[in-house]
Parts: sequence; structure tokens; C-alpha cells
Amino acid sequence: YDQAGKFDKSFNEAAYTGAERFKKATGIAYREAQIANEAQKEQVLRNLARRNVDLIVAVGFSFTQAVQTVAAEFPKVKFAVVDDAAKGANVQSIVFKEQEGSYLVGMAAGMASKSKKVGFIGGMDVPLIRAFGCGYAQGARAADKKVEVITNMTGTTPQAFNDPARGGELARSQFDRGVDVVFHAAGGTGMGVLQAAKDKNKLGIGVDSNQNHLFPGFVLTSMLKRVDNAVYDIFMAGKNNTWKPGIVTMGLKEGGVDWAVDANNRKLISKDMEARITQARKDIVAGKIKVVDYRAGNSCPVQ
Amino acid sequence: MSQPSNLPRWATLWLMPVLNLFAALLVSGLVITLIGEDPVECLQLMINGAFGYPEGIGYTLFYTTSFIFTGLAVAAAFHAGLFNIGGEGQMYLAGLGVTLVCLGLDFLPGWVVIPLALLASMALGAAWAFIPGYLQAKRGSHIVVTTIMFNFIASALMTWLLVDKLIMPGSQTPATRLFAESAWIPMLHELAANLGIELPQTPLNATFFLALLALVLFYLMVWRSRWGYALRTVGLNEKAARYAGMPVSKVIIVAMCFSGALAGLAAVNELLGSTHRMNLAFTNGIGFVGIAVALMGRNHPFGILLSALLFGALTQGGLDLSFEKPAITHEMIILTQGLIILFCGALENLFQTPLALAFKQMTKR
Amino acid sequence: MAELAIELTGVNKYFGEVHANKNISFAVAKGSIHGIIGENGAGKSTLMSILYGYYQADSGSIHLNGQEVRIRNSHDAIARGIGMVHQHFMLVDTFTVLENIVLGAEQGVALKQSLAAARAHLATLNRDYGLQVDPDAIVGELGVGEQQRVEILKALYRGADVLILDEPTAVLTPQEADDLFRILGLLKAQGKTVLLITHKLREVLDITDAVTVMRAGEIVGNVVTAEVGKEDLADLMVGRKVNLQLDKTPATPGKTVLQVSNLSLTDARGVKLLDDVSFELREGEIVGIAGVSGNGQSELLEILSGMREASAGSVRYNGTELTTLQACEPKAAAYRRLGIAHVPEDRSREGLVKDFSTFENAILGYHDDPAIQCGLLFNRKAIIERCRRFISEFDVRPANAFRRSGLFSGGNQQKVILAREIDSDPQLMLIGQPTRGVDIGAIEFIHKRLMALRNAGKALLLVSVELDEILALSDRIIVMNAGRVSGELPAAQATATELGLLMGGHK
Amino acid sequence: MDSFFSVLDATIRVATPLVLAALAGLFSERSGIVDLALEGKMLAAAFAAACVAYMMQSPWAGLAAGMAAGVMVALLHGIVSIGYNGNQLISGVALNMMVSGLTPVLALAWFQQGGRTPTLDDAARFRSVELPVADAIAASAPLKALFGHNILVYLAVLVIMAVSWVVYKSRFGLRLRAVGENPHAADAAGINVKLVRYLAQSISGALCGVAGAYLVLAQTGAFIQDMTAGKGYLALAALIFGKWRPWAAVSGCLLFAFTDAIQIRLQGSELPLIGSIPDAFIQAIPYVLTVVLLAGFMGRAVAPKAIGVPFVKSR
Ligand SMILES: Nc1ncnc2c1ncn2[C@@H]1O[C@H](COP(=O)(O)OP(=O)(O)OP(=O)(O)O)[C@@H](O)[C@H]1O
Ligand SMILES: Nc1ncnc2c1ncn2[C@@H]1O[C@H](COP(=O)(O)OP(=O)(O)OP(=O)(O)O)[C@@H](O)[C@H]1O
Ligand SMILES: [Mg+2]
Ligand SMILES: [Mg+2]
Repeated sequence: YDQAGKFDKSFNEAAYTGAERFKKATGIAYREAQIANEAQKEQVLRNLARRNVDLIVAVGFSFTQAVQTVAAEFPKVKFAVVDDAAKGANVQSIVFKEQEGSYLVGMAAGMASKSKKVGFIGGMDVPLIRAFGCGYAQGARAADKKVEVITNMTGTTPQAFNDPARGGELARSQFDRGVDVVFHAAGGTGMGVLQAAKDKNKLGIGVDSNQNHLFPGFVLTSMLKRVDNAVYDIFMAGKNNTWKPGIVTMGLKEGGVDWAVDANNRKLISKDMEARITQARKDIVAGKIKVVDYRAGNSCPVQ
Repeated sequence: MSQPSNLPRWATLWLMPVLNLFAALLVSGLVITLIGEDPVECLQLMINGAFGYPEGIGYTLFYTTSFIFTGLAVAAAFHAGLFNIGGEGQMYLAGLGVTLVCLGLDFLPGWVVIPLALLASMALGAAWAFIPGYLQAKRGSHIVVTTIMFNFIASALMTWLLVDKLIMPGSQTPATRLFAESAWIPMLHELAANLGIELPQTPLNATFFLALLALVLFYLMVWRSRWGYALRTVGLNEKAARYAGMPVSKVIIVAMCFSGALAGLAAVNELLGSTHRMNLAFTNGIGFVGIAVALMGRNHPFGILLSALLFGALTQGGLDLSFEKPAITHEMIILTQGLIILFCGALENLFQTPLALAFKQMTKR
Repeated sequence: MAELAIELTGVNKYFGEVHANKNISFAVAKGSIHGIIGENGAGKSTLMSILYGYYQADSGSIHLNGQEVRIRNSHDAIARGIGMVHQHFMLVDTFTVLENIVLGAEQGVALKQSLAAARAHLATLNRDYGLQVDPDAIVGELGVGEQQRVEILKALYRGADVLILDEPTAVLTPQEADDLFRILGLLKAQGKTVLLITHKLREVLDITDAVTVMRAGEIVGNVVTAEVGKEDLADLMVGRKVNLQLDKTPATPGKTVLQVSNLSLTDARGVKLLDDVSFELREGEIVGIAGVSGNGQSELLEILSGMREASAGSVRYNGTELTTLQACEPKAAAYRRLGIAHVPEDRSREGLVKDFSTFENAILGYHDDPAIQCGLLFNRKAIIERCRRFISEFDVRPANAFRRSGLFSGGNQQKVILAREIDSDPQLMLIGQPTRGVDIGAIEFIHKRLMALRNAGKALLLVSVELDEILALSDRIIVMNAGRVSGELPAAQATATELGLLMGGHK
Repeated sequence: MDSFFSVLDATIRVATPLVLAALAGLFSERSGIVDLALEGKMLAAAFAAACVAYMMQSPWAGLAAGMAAGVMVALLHGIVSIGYNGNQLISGVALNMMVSGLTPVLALAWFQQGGRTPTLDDAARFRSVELPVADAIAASAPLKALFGHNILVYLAVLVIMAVSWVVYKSRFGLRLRAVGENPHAADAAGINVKLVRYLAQSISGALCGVAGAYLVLAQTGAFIQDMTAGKGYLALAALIFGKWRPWAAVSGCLLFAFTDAIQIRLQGSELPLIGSIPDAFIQAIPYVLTVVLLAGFMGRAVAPKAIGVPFVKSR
């Protein structure tokens, strides 16, 4: 896991869920480790590799470099990195098309918004988070050309992912500026965002895991990033000997990202909204709608 | 300033710290028992993880290296009566110095790039400490507040640089490209391999020797030179320093620069010694640990060496421990570190009275 | 036999290995003034601190008005009617006089009525004893004499029957001291008991009824004042014959070393601290500057030693103009290089770093001396050797170069500073309060050294609030009042009364 | 204009925990004890408040628990720095680390939700108070920012007034200041120096307790690892900024909160003349402003004289 910790209610927790599911399904045990600093990344990987494990899944883009180094040292062990593309003959990389999932929730936001102002709150200002924001903005604009997107980043230190009070404050400031739907991609900070949405009787959008149940009736939907699926699939592939090195891109089509509709937010999603989003979903899968990836050109077509 | 004690010197110097360490471990053992693990086994795992096998030792010493630098940095300022909380930011900026030199010049051979990078790290670390030092000396701005603020500012600056300017094109990780190998500081296992000794691969690198050298130089500079004499006089008694004709403001500013330069060297260990690229938040609290290291080591190089080693061992042993025992998380290690600082650093007199009584009893017999 | 106010029996006090009070027994009659004298470190302050509950005696008993009492802290002491004026005043500088007096003796939760009540009470005390102080003044801005009055008022406000004064006159002018003694006389007349610690035998003889003499923690004499003379007391105190009279040969002044003309200093608030001061100082003479502390002497020393800039005027030293001296180092260092040595007034806060070992303090101000360098580093051996020489030449006790300076008594700290400054072989020596709070034995020694320095042809500028000292050492005396020179006269013609009047700004 | 009031509104919300913590630090530091432990006290309080409010379903119980936890950490700081004359700086740093480590460990052991506690229901939280009168007045926009806040916000306002009365106008305040300026003088005046310092610590703990409870009960609704995120240090900075005086320290907090609120609103927007500047720089504005203010407009801060020095009975 990355430094944010295992139980962040979103990204890392999803990986954990996937691994647990694999354990339940197959009865095969796995080892886990969480690192506390940069130098430990290689150390942990090496440590795991030396224990003759079959497959190591590194969760988080910051592992890329460490995986490449260690994978070269242990050619027999299979490695996988979630969230970034790494090179190596025994390395599989799983990257997500966050922009596609974000696009869908962006559409939902654009349609649900009465004020035609929607908000985005990111953790730290890094490309990955910008990709979320960019996809979201494209979706919101697609829903309604007049929609305005207001973006905030929480901070400049890793603490930015762990400051719910600030998240709440950012959300409130956006509500004050007329926003009525806000999407967060900020880990623990996002808890504060969703809480503020509830307190202010506005709508929030969850991220990574399905967060609809956190504040039923106030979470419009969640952008799912199925890290759990990814981890589960990797483990399964390892078990079934179907594992292959290379880059796996998980978009809507591959079940890597999605939006969440369940009992908790059923009432918030109107028929019309659901229809349009489902249509868009189909179009993206079919390639009819192309969602621009911020990371591809380090720029976003919409502001 | 403590009470006159009847304890023999060795007891004050060795026995009390050991007892204090023991007390700290006892309390964390209690917490470990509370969450249902065996504290003795955990301790064994931890010690074994830190010192039990060559790779563990390598990592322990690698962390120790960085802690020595940030510990010395805090101590340097402390001797001038300044509490420098800004080690983190100074180290961050020093990392920028290293990075700029390496990104720009790493086509040159190592014996050119590495010294240049060292200089750049010290220069930028010192520069980042210079401003709070200058404001303290000339404007009376409280150094604790300004250095805290400078940590935040450094972090903002570096985030922007890494995300928008220095990022490796095409990567989504906010990190620079890998430096050319010529700029890498040789790893200890590589050096040993040249001598025909095989060591496990760890990030322990030649910077470690630089840290040891820094300890010795620090001692000589602070206790055996005019410069250090002025530094300590200013720290202990500013009036006396004025009386003695010392340039107080200048001493304060230079002390801060010295402090910043030392903190900067920790960046060299991390960047040129280990990761060979700069990424976001590579400082990772090392600057803050330096405060604890210096305070526990009584601001003396020998003490700093020991406490840096202790913290290095805790970092490494703690990882191994959490590897074996999923219930013992990283936070548990932080708790233990806090306890050790509290008992060894602040409760240093805890056992003085009971010990003095015990010795009295013994000498009576 | 009169009623006893205080009776101590078999009091012992240890500080670690040090036996500070050995089996002390003595009694004080009610309504008397009782003196306690003894060398530095004899244990006087410790004994009084035990009486005030600051320390606990290890054994022995205390009787107050015939009743055995246990005094565990100052709160107890105050409740039993004991008040103390400490050697170093125990006042909060940032508070007003009224707040200091009320502190610890407030009535009720809110301050308002306490302060009002105290103000009224203060007025009556003022009337009864003539203790004039502005209740709304900030204590830190008051002179020492006034601060002392605040301390006495504090004790009286708490209804003290027994008043302990620890070296109360060390910082007072003769007039202020006389005023204090007048007040003590009034207190005595009201039936209060006064315990007075002092190093000045004249005072003991003047106003006490009985004296207790201490040496090395023990009582070596309990005498009725009327039955003894000055020499008896001095000998009893030191345990040997003391020569109280200094041999002063006539001075043979040489060429002018220091020429101060129209020196002025204005502080940030526009107050004139020094106003048009002029005088000159020649080789082989001691010029004494008399004055109540806080009348510009400290600032004068600071300017002459380079620690402070004057606002106007000129200082010529051996023909060089010092005020416009250009140097790339601080002026204090540059002046020292030119041969100006300085013994600061506040020895423990300026002249020394208490946390340094003695050998480190032996080079304070001379740390750039090439003789103690070895390349980039110090030559430790040379430094320690130098310090050992100081210790033996000046009889510093204990003779340990590695001991922390703060652990030495005031007199011994002073000897180290003096040794260091004299050793630099200066042409001009600035000396502030060389013997404040130092015992007779050490004073004798220090005075001899200063006299020897003069006889060797050095120029000495001596600032002291002790008139006896000024009179004994100086060849010429300058009196300062409110930043101005209020008089200059040859020592041979000066009398204490005349100086006192000049110091007060009269005449 | 409207946005100006929303900034004001945000300022008050953000400033509240800072104000409480800064006043807590004021008691501690005025008594002569350096208080780097504000962060730890707050964090422990936030954790306790979250646990108890969740279990008892009552925000008041949570508040009480928060205050109790704050006092406990404060007393620990007291025992170390008053009882054992330990180094106050080290004690503060150590306590912060301990609390930061212990709270997630306990949270994990008790709730199995990682380093966090379960989200609180509305019943277990403090909501905004809607005063009936307020609505009428609130119609006039300028006052809007002053109403509709959480009850703890109004409590904090009362606390500010109470603190400035206690410090300057009460017996305890006089003794507190005396002990911080010159403990030897206070001792000689018959005051129990250590007792006053312990009391000051307890008050500091209780106020930090309210601050920590506010974070959970009013703002986030759950405890999250390290959720104080440096607010304790910021409060300390405000205290020093305000030269250890209550109202000045409060204005320091308001300044921090205000620049922060502005900063949030500036992000991503184009500025006249300068154009678009990176978010990271905008986020640094409060810190830069602090440094500039400290360097440019404030005189030398004069700390309580005895601060950081253990009280040992001898010279
Ligand atoms: N706090 C202390 N700790 C240890 N030893 C002490 C302490 N205070 C005093 N002493 C010892 O007790 C002895 C008596 O000291 P005390 O201060 O009572 O002397 P004194 O007679 O008042 O001297 P002076 O004339 O200088 O005021 C000293 O010589 C010293 O050795
Ligand atoms: N905390 C202490 N520990 C050990 N010894 C002490 C302590 N405090 C004082 N002393 C001893 O007490 C003796 C007298 O101390 P004190 O401070 O009363 O000196 P003094 O001669 O009265 O100086 P001054 O005239 O400046 O007040 C010294 O010999 C000193 O070593
Ligand atoms: Mg004394
Ligand atoms: Mg004395």
C-alpha cells in the first residue's frame, strides 16, 4: 500500500477488499505490507520477493520505480503495479481511465445541479488528480454546456489527503459560491467534503470505492475505480496461470471504472439522468465518445 | 541546572538513559499487550529486524545517516539558542539544489557532479535557513514561527516545481527523471564488492561516512574553535556575547545557515544515495525526527550518533515487525518513538531520586 | 530578659555534601534589631531561607513567640507573621507596585476590590512609616531604593511582625540606607522584630542591638553590639586578622589616556541618559565615579567599552577618536584590542557565561588571541594552563578549572573576571562594582590588586555605589546624578556626607 | 459583496478551533510552560470526542470526553515539565508523536475501520443553531455571517471574553502571570508555583479539548488519523504573533483563517494583472503573509520571562 494507509475508505481499501475476496474465493493466503517511507519501497518488495511469493501487487503510482528495479533482480517473480505503467519482462501494469468514470459522474453532476455550478475537490495538485478533475469537467459540460466547474486542491503535502476539516471547508466555500454538487478525489479529506454536503443539504460524489452509503440521500453517486477488481483479477490470473506482463488499461469497457447506482442514491438519480448516462457509457465503451486524458497532453480541453 | 546529585558519573551517563529506555519500552509493551500481541516477541522481532541480519543493518544505518544530518542541524541552531523546526523545508530545498545540478550537469563525470551537488544542497539548505535567521537576528521575528511557515512554503514551492516544471515528461508520477549513473553516490555493497566482500543490496551508501565525518567536524567546530565558542556564548548568554565583542546578529545568521546546510546533506543521502531522482515529499518527516534526535542526544555529536542509531533501528526494525505482525502498524512504531523521546528526553530525571536512594543504601552497607 | 521572638535550636542543613548550616542555635529578642554577619557562603542566606520556609531544615526546631512551629513554605511563614526582603528582589518587574503588593494576598476572586483595598491600606502604611511609592508605577522602571520599599511594604501589608532583610544596603546610597534605617527604627518602636544580614560592619555597629557571627556554616559568636568594635567583628568573621585600611601611596599621574568630552546619550523614548559628560583620566591614577545606580554610570561604562553607541560627544583614547572608529568587528572587540579592559557591573550576567566551565570563561572576550589558537582550532592546553594560572594567582576557590562557573560564589566569580582582564595587560581598565556582595576577605584582596595595577601605571576608571570603596581607592572622584556630572573633587578632600549630597543632586 | 460575507462566514468557522487552541496555549505559556503539545491535546480530544459521542449518541458526552482527554494529555505534559522539571520542548514533541501514534492504534483495535472512527449521526453531533430572531435580522445580509453557526462557535466567543477577564482581572490571572514572569517572586509571595502551573495546564487541556471536539462534532463527524493537520502549531504561531495577549492572539487566528478563506476562493481564478498563478502559490499565501507581518509590522515579541525554565528552588 501507499503511505496513505490501508483504510482510507477509498483507494487502498479497495485493493484490500479485492485481495480479501480472492482469499475467500480460493483460500490462498497473501502477505501484506505498508510502507512508511521512500527507501522502504524497494526493501519491502525485495523482502516479499525473497520469500518466494508468486506474485506481488504494488498499489500506488509511487511504486513504479521500485518495482522496475526489484523486478529486474527477481526475474522469476511476477510483479504488478496498480496505477502506473512500469517496464519489465515480469511486470504487469494496471492503469485506469479515471477520466471515463469521472466523465460519467460529471454528467450526473451537470444534470443534477440546479445552479449549474459544480465543484471538484482534489487532494494534491498532481497529474493523476488533475485527470480526475478533467474527466469530470468534460462530463459536466457534456451534460449541459452552461455548467461551470469550480476546482480546488487541498494542500501541498501528503497531509492534504488526510485533512477532513479542510475538505469540509473547501466544500462549504464552493457551496457559498453557488455550487450544489461536488466531487472529491482526496482520500480521507473527502470525508469532510461529503459531510459538508450533507450538512449544507447539497450533493456530494464519492470516489474510488462506492461511498453512496456513507450519507444516504446526499451522495449523488460514486465514481468507482475498481482497484478491488483489478487486484482480484491479477491474483486470479496468477493462480490460473493466465498472468501476462504488459500494460493493462482498465476503462469503462474493462470494468475498471464505473459509476455507482444503488439503493442509497436511487432517489437522487432521475430516469432521464440514468438514461443519458447509460447512453454515454455505451458510447464511451463503443468509442463514440472520446474522453480526453489530462495526462496524455498535460492539458484539459475544458476549464 | 539540575539538583546536585550524589550519583556516580557512570550512573548518570549510562544507567539512567538505559533505565529510561527500558521504561519507554515497558509502556509500549503494555499497549502491545492491550491489542493482543506478545511484547517480548515483538521486541525480539524488532531488534532482529534492525540488527539481526546484514540487510537490516544496512537499512538501519541508511536511516541513521539522514537522522545524523538533521539531528546535527537542529543541534547547531540550538547551541546558538535557536529552535530550528525548519529542517524539513531546508532539506526539501537542498533536494532542489541536488536535482538542478544533476538534471543540468549529470553528463559530466561523477567526481565533478557529486561535489557540485553536495555544494548545491548545502547552499540551498543554508539559503532557506538564512531568511528565518536573518529575520530573527535583525527583526526579532520568532524563529519557531518563521521556520514552521518556511516548511509550508517550501512544500508549496516544491509541489509546483515537481508537478509543473521538473516532472519527467510522460510520467504521471510527480518525480524527476532518473539522474545519470555517474551522479550516484556509490552504494556500500558496490564498494564492498570491489574489495571482494559481498554485502546485501541496501541503500546504505558512502554518505554514511560523510555523516560520521560531519559528527567529528561538528564536535571540533563547536567545542574547539573560536567560531563555536562564539556560537555557544551567544546561545547561552547574549549579554555576555555582546560584552565579549561578538557580532551577535552575524553569529545567529551564520548558525542558521550552518544548520540549514547540515539539514541539506540529508537530502544528498536520500537523493544521490538512494532514490536517484527527486519525488514529492522525499523528506518524509526526516527533518522532524532530527529534532527528537538532537534533543535526545543532548545536542552533542556522540549523543546524536547514538540517538540517530536508535531512531534508525526503530524505523527499520519497526517495518520488519509490522511485516511479521500485521496488527502492529506503522502507528504503533510512532507511538513507541514518542514514548522513547518522552522518557529519555524529557523525563531524564525520573529515576534520579530512587537511584540516589539506592546508592545511598548500597554505600551504607 | 526580654521576650523572645525567634528561637532556633540545633538547626542543620545539608546541600548534598555541603553542610551549609551546622547545629545553629540562637535567639532573637522581640522588638530588637538583630544583625547577622559572615563571609560569603557562611550560610546566612540559607538560614534565613529556612526561617522563611524556602528551604526545609534537615534537623532542629524553630520557636516563634515561644511556640514550636513548622514552616513548610513561604505561605506558612507569611501566615505566621514573617516577612522577608531577599538579597535579589522578589518582584515581578512587569507588574505595578500595587499588583506586586497584592500578589498572593488577594481577597476574593476578582482583582478589583483587592486592588482598591490595598490602595487604601498603602496610604495608611505610607503615613505611618513614610514609605513613599507610587502605587501605579511599573516596578521594573523603579530604582532599587524604591523597589526595596515595595518589598518592605509587601511584608507589612501581610502584617509581618518579623522582618528579615538580606543584604538590603548593598545597592543603596548612604542617604537611602539612612532612610531605610530610619524605617527599621520605626518598626522596632512598634514592637516588630528585624533580622538584618549585611557585610557592612559600620551598619551593624550603628543600628543593631545584638549580632550573630557565622563562619563556614557555624555560629562563631553571639554578641551584644554595644560591647564590641569593628575590628573585633571583622576578625571574628574571617577567623584571622584583617587589614581594613588600604595602604594608599600618593598617585603619580602620567600622560592623559582617556579624554571624554560632551558625551551624551538619548534613548529611544527621548530620555537623556547621559548629558554632556566630560572628564579625563591619566596613567597611574584611579578615578572613581560615585552615584546612585541608574544615574548614567552603567551607560557610561557601556559606551567606553564599545558595547553601546553615544548619541553625541567625543571619546579620545591615546589620541585616537573612538566614537568614529571604523572596524569590521564589533566595537567592544576593537576597543579591547586597543588595550581597554572591562570588568562589567553585572558579573554573573555579563562578565561570565554561567554554564561554561571556568577555563572557557577565562578567555571570554579574548577568544581571538593568537596565543590560544592552534591552526583553525583552539589550543586547549594553553587555555587550561592560562586558567590554572589565574586560579593560583587570584586564589580562586575551589581551584578547579573545569567546574561550572555558576557554581562558584560571587566573590570567586569576580576573581576570575578580574584575573582575565588584568592578564590582558590593558592600558585602561574600566571597572564596575568590583566588590558588590563580596565578603571582607575578598574585598581586601581585590582592592590590593587594583591598587597594584594603579601603581604599575595603568589608568583605572572605577564605578561603584559603595562610597567606602570609592573613598578608599580613588585619587579623584566624579559624582554623577541624572546623567550629568554633578561634581568632581580630589579624594583627599572628599567626605561621605559631601558625596552623598552631590549624588542626590543637591548643592 | 455576498462573497465577502461568505468569506467572513468561513473565517469564523475555520478560526474557531484555532482560537480555542491559541487561548489554551496562552494559559500554558503565560504560566511559563512552553506548549508545543497543543497539537497532541487537540488530537487526543478529537479522538475521545468521536468515540464517546458515537457510543453514547450524545454530542455533549463527546464534548466532555474531549475535554477530559485534553486535560489528561495536558497533565502528562505537566507531570513531565512541572513535576520532573523535564525539557518542555521535548515533552511537547514527544506527546504529539505519542498521541498521533496511539489514536489510530486504538481506533483500529476498537472499531476495525483503520485509523478512523465511525461516522457520527446527526444526533451525536452539534449542528448549526438557527436562532428564530436571527432569521429576521439575517435578512439584512451583512449580519448573515454572524448567525447560523455551530453552538461551539458561540461558546468560543464566550471563552475569549472569559479568558481576557480571567487573565487580566482575576486573582488567578494575576498569579498566573506572576508565575510565568518570575516564579521565584511568586513563590516568595506565598504562591504555590507548581499548583498554579498545573491548573494552567488543565485549563489548556480543557480548551484544547473543546477545539478537538469541535473538529469532530461540528466539522467532520468522524475522527481521522492526524486530523488536526498542524492546527496546534498554527495556533501557537498565532499566540506568539499576538504577543501572548488574548485579543491579539485571537486576531492572529482570525487573520490565518481569513487568508485561508480568501486563498480557497482565489484558487483557479484569474487575477487581474498577474493572470493565473499556480494553486500551490496561492496556498502558500497565508504562510508568506505571516512571515511578512512578523518581519515587517510586529515589534519584537516579548515572551513571558520564565518560559521554558523549570522552577527549581535555588538561584
Ligand atoms: N541551592 C544550593 N544548593 C547547594 N548548595 C547551596 C545552595 N545554596 C547554598 N549552598 C551552600 O550553602 C553555603 C551557604 O550559602 P549561603 O547562600 O547561605 O551563604 P551566605 O552566607 O548567604 O553567603 P553570601 O554572603 O554570599 O550571601 C554555600 O557555601 C553553599 O556551599
Ligand atoms: N544550585 C546550586 N548548586 C550548588 N551550589 C550552589 C548552588 N547555588 C549556590 N551554590 C553555592 O552557594 C555559594 C554561595 O552562592 P551565592 O549565589 O549566595 O553566592 P554569593 O557569594 O552570595 O554571590 P552574590 O554575591 O552574587 O549573590 C556558592 O559557593 C555556590 O557554589
Ligand atoms: Mg547570601
Ligand atoms: Mg551574596
